Amino acid sequence: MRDYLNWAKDILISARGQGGEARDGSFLELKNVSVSFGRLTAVDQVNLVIRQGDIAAIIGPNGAGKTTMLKLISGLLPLSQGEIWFKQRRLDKISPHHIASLGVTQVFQDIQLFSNMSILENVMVGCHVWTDAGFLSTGLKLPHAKAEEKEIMERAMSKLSLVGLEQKALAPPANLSWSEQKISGLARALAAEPDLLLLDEPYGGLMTSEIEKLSQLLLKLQQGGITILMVEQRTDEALEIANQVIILDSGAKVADAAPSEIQSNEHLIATYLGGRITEGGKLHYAASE
Amino acid sequence: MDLSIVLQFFISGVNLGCIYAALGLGFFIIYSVTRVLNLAQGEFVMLGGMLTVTFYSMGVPILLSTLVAVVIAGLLGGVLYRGVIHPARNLSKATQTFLTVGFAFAIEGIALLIWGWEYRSLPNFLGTPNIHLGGATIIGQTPWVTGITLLVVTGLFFFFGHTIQGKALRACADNPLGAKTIGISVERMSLYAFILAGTLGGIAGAIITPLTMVSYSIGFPMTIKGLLAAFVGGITRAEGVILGGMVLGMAEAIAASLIPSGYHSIFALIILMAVFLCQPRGLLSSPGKT
Amino acid sequence: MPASRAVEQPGKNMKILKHTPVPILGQVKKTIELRRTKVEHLIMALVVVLFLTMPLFAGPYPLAIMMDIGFYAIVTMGLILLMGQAGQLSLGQAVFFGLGAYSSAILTTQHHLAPWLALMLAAIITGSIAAGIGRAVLRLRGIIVSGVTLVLNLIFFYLVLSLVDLTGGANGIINIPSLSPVGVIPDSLFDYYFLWIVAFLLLAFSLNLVNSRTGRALRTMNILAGGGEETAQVLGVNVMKYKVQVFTLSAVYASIAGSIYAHHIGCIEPEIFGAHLSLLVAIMAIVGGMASPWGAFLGAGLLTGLTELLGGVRVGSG
Amino acid sequence: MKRIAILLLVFIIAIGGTVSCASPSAEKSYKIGALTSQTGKYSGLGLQTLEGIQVIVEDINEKGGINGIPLELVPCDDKSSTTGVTLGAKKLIEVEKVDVILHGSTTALAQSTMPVADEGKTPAILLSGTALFDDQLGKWCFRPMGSEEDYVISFFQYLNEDLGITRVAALLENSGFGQGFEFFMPGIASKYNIEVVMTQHFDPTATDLTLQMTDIKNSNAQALVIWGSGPAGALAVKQARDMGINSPITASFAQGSPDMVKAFGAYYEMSPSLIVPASKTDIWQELPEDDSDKAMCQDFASLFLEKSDPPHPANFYNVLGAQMMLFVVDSLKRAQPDPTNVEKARSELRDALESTENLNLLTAVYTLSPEDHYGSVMQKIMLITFKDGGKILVPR
Repeated sequence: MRDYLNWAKDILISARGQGGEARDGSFLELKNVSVSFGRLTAVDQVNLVIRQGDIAAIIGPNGAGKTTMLKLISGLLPLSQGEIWFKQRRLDKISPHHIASLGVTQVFQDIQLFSNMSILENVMVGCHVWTDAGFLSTGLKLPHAKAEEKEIMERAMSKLSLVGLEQKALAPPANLSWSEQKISGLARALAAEPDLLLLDEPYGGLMTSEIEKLSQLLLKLQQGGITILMVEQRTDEALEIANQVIILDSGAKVADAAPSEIQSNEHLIATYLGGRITEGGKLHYAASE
Repeated sequence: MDLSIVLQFFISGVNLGCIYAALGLGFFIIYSVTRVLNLAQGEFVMLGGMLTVTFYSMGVPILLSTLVAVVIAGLLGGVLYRGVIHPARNLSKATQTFLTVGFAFAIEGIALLIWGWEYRSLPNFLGTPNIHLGGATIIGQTPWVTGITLLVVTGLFFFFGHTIQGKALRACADNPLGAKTIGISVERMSLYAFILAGTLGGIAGAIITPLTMVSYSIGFPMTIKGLLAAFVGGITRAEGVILGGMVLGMAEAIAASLIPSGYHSIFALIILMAVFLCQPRGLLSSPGKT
Repeated sequence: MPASRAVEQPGKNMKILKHTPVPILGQVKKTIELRRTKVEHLIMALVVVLFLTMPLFAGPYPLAIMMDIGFYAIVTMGLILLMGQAGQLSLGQAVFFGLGAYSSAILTTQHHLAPWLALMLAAIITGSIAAGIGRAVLRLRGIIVSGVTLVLNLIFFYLVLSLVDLTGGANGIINIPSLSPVGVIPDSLFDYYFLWIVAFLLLAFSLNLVNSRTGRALRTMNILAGGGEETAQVLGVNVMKYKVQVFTLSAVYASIAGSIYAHHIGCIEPEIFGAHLSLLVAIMAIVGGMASPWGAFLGAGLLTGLTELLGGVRVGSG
Repeated sequence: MKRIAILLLVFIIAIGGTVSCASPSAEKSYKIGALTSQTGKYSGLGLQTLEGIQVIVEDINEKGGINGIPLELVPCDDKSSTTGVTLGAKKLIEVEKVDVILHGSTTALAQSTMPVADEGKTPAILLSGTALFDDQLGKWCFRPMGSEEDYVISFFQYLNEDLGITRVAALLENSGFGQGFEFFMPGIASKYNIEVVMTQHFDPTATDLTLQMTDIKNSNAQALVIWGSGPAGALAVKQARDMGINSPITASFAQGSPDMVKAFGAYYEMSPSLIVPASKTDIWQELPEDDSDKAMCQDFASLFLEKSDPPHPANFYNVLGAQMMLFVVDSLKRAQPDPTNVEKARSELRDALESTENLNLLTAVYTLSPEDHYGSVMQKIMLITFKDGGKILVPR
């Protein structure tokens, strides 16, 4: 049974992999994406390509539409216009859980651990995507469900140990520090075995030592083949590990380049990286269309 | 269709609508301040009616009987809060909601002991005569029901809009945490909400008794009707509840005049169902506050 | 600013994230096991055995109380899965109890099916209806769900009253055959065992469910107790599907209880569709505790048993 | 979880405990189980029935019991629910060891009594409004309570023969009560050459019937038949008069109950005054001197007035309750079973009940047989109307 599971998972993963090796090299592609809430345009005609294996960071002032971008990709918000393609599958027409099953997992800024479950159970929820036991087989404890449950438990513990939280497995989320909560949120997302990880401000609220640890972890994930798209206010940390930096302002893409290029552009540094964000937060109203 | 039927349908619809709105408003006040569904609301209605009948039969003038009954019902609202909800304030809202059911059972039991099972009635207020209008009839008490409901609604809007206590209640409803930080005692406001809801229930009971009769057991059906009005209109806004009551009343009236006899109640309920499915949060409701 | 430390050749090092056994795993498993201790299993086994041997020392009246508790417990157990696990407030369980009872009654009295078959068909019918209702109703959230289910409850009540040809109207249906095979053991004894074995089987089913992939998925959407639908969705949980499924499951529980009830009592009337039954079951779930399916037995036992022990005979004079 | 399991354990032991504690009383008496609705929807009906039963039991005991053996009344609440009926009946049979069960509530609940009585081999007397299931009473159940058919006949006979009416509108309650009436109505109406031009329904909890009334007013009906079991039926009478419907109205005995008369007496007396069926006891003063039942009804009326607490005249359900008890008393007198052997006593009582012959009671004369557990031979239904705050026989 176990063999069967592994075999099925291999097929699943290889199926994903094939999609990833697209001819044009695009892994995630946003084509002319816009979204507006009433008269407010939160994302304005953004084109974007993320390559497989990269760490991409979206930076920009408050209200630039960064978080909205992530929610568009993970399917939590509907597009007003444009297309999103992931491994040659169109994402903007399908529901969030379906997107998750294609290998895209998001970690929210406030993590949102399920407080009615232990940390381990939280991470086990992450394994939901690649398992399939339904009501009948779990309720009757059929061999398939039993094998799966064992696999889930092992996998979840393995993810927890990857992030170094295996000792806290049975603690309720409320007993964990903020950084531990963030890390367990990451472990939960990893349990879904994602190809693309969407992180919303992973460094938010962390102390210096914790930031370094997290950076190491993210790099390790990258080495393991996971593509990361993060949204970050703390530009220094983001630039340090990213291969690709996208600057977003008032919903529009301002720059999209390697960190070294961004760092050599004085205008960008002055406007977005030096903390002198004078126009940040100003809302952009679309002209009546 | 006959003009008299249309006219009668309108009169009945407004009348029923006012009754349901009056029943629903009590839910609105308590729910918006405390997020508890007071499933004992119908018992206040029953008490309002029963007490009015009792005092009236003792020879007290009708309006004075009504007044005393309403005051007692209001005080009982306070008792419900102090005795049941307040001690359980740390439990979940669902649990508190179901505690009100226990209170309702207790009130019903006590009412059975005091008054027995008999139905009682009241004459129309001040003996108002029936009005015949082109084949349709306005039953004497109906103008009172409509009028007093309107008066209560106006009073409520004035209370919420123009008095300190009313504004404080509204603040609690909108943002309990914020209200606390500016020094409003949420507990006190919850108490006021229950007293107000009890009073409203009492008024509703007193004004509908000449139309419907009253017995110890009418509380639960009244609760259900009021709950429906509140849900349909959107329990978070007073205007919503009134509209909900009207929709419910009109739906029943339409059903009674158009649908084959026997399927009236179903038809009215199916209209409600449609409203729910199209407007999940009720016809009128502030977003994000379900 | 330091240069990027990003690796140049992505995706070549899959080994890094490969699943490796964790030494602490065994210990964690043990701790989880400890939470369900042997003593506890023993007590549970004792409870089961006691329930099953009760007919040996108790007369029909206490057994009748136990029957009532059993019916309520099964319905409440479904509601605990729906309300306690998935966080959907339903005030319409009586609809499905009634559907089960009436389907069974109609299938056996008008179409002369065997009670066994009727019970199963009733569960399927009720489940299908519940799935349809769930799809429409569960798009809504929070307390509104309880409002809609309450309206549904009333609709079904009046529907049953009105469809006289099918349901017998207010008089209900009588002469519903018993589940018991004729003459083997007394009907009421058979019903008792049947009901309680079903109850315990459903309990086992529920307990398995709660501690599994499905149970966790349900808890992720419990916005009443620390769940979050968006989070659940980005983790791949098909929230709507699970809501509808658990709604259906709770309906099937109620339907099974309803069917057994109809075959046991032998006659049914529309009052079993009454909203007060839905309310009572919800109270039982809350009193018993919504975290565990065991709460259903506790809630049903406390409410039914105590009212019966305290009230009952000699209310009036005499 | 552990806590729950332990609580459950304690609970089971508690139930087991009550079983061993419950011992049948040793004293020699006939135990009468009165299973009525004391709480819930039908409590009005149940409590009135119980009152009637109590008065007779008290009276018999004061007169020295039946052949020296006193009656012991065991009231039990069925909570107006089918589960309550089943539990209550089992409790009465098993724990209280009663000799007979009198069930006083509504039709659907009476049905739930039947399988329990059969299984417990205990005779049960059912008070229920409908004759729809008379052929399914089984071996142990009796229903000597009359049928809606008799009321339908009395209404239509009166409307046709006395008033010469040919077109009638019916306003029936949406319940088992109304359903039974509707079942018999078409056949009987055509028998009396009456056309039912309109049949409307109302909910037992309805508060506004003006729309139904508008329809009825616009129809060409010459009279209105209202059949309801509770206040909605009385409200219907009030609203019909409010709406200016001035045709004759006949309504059910429930609309003639004292609380309804007290509330709506003024409307009832509006010309033409409301007509309702009643038992002879209700208006025994009005009975002609040559009526053979006059003495019996007068005796019962004064007995009830004396024993009831607070004293009040017997109403329809009081009479039915008392009649159930009198029916049992007659059989007990004939069978004289030994109260110490419950099982034998039950079976002997059952046989005696079944062989009741020409028993003249308050609402009918009864002759039962193994095939007929209903047995009403002649319904003594009187039509009454309201005048000057009192009830009078309908002038015919």
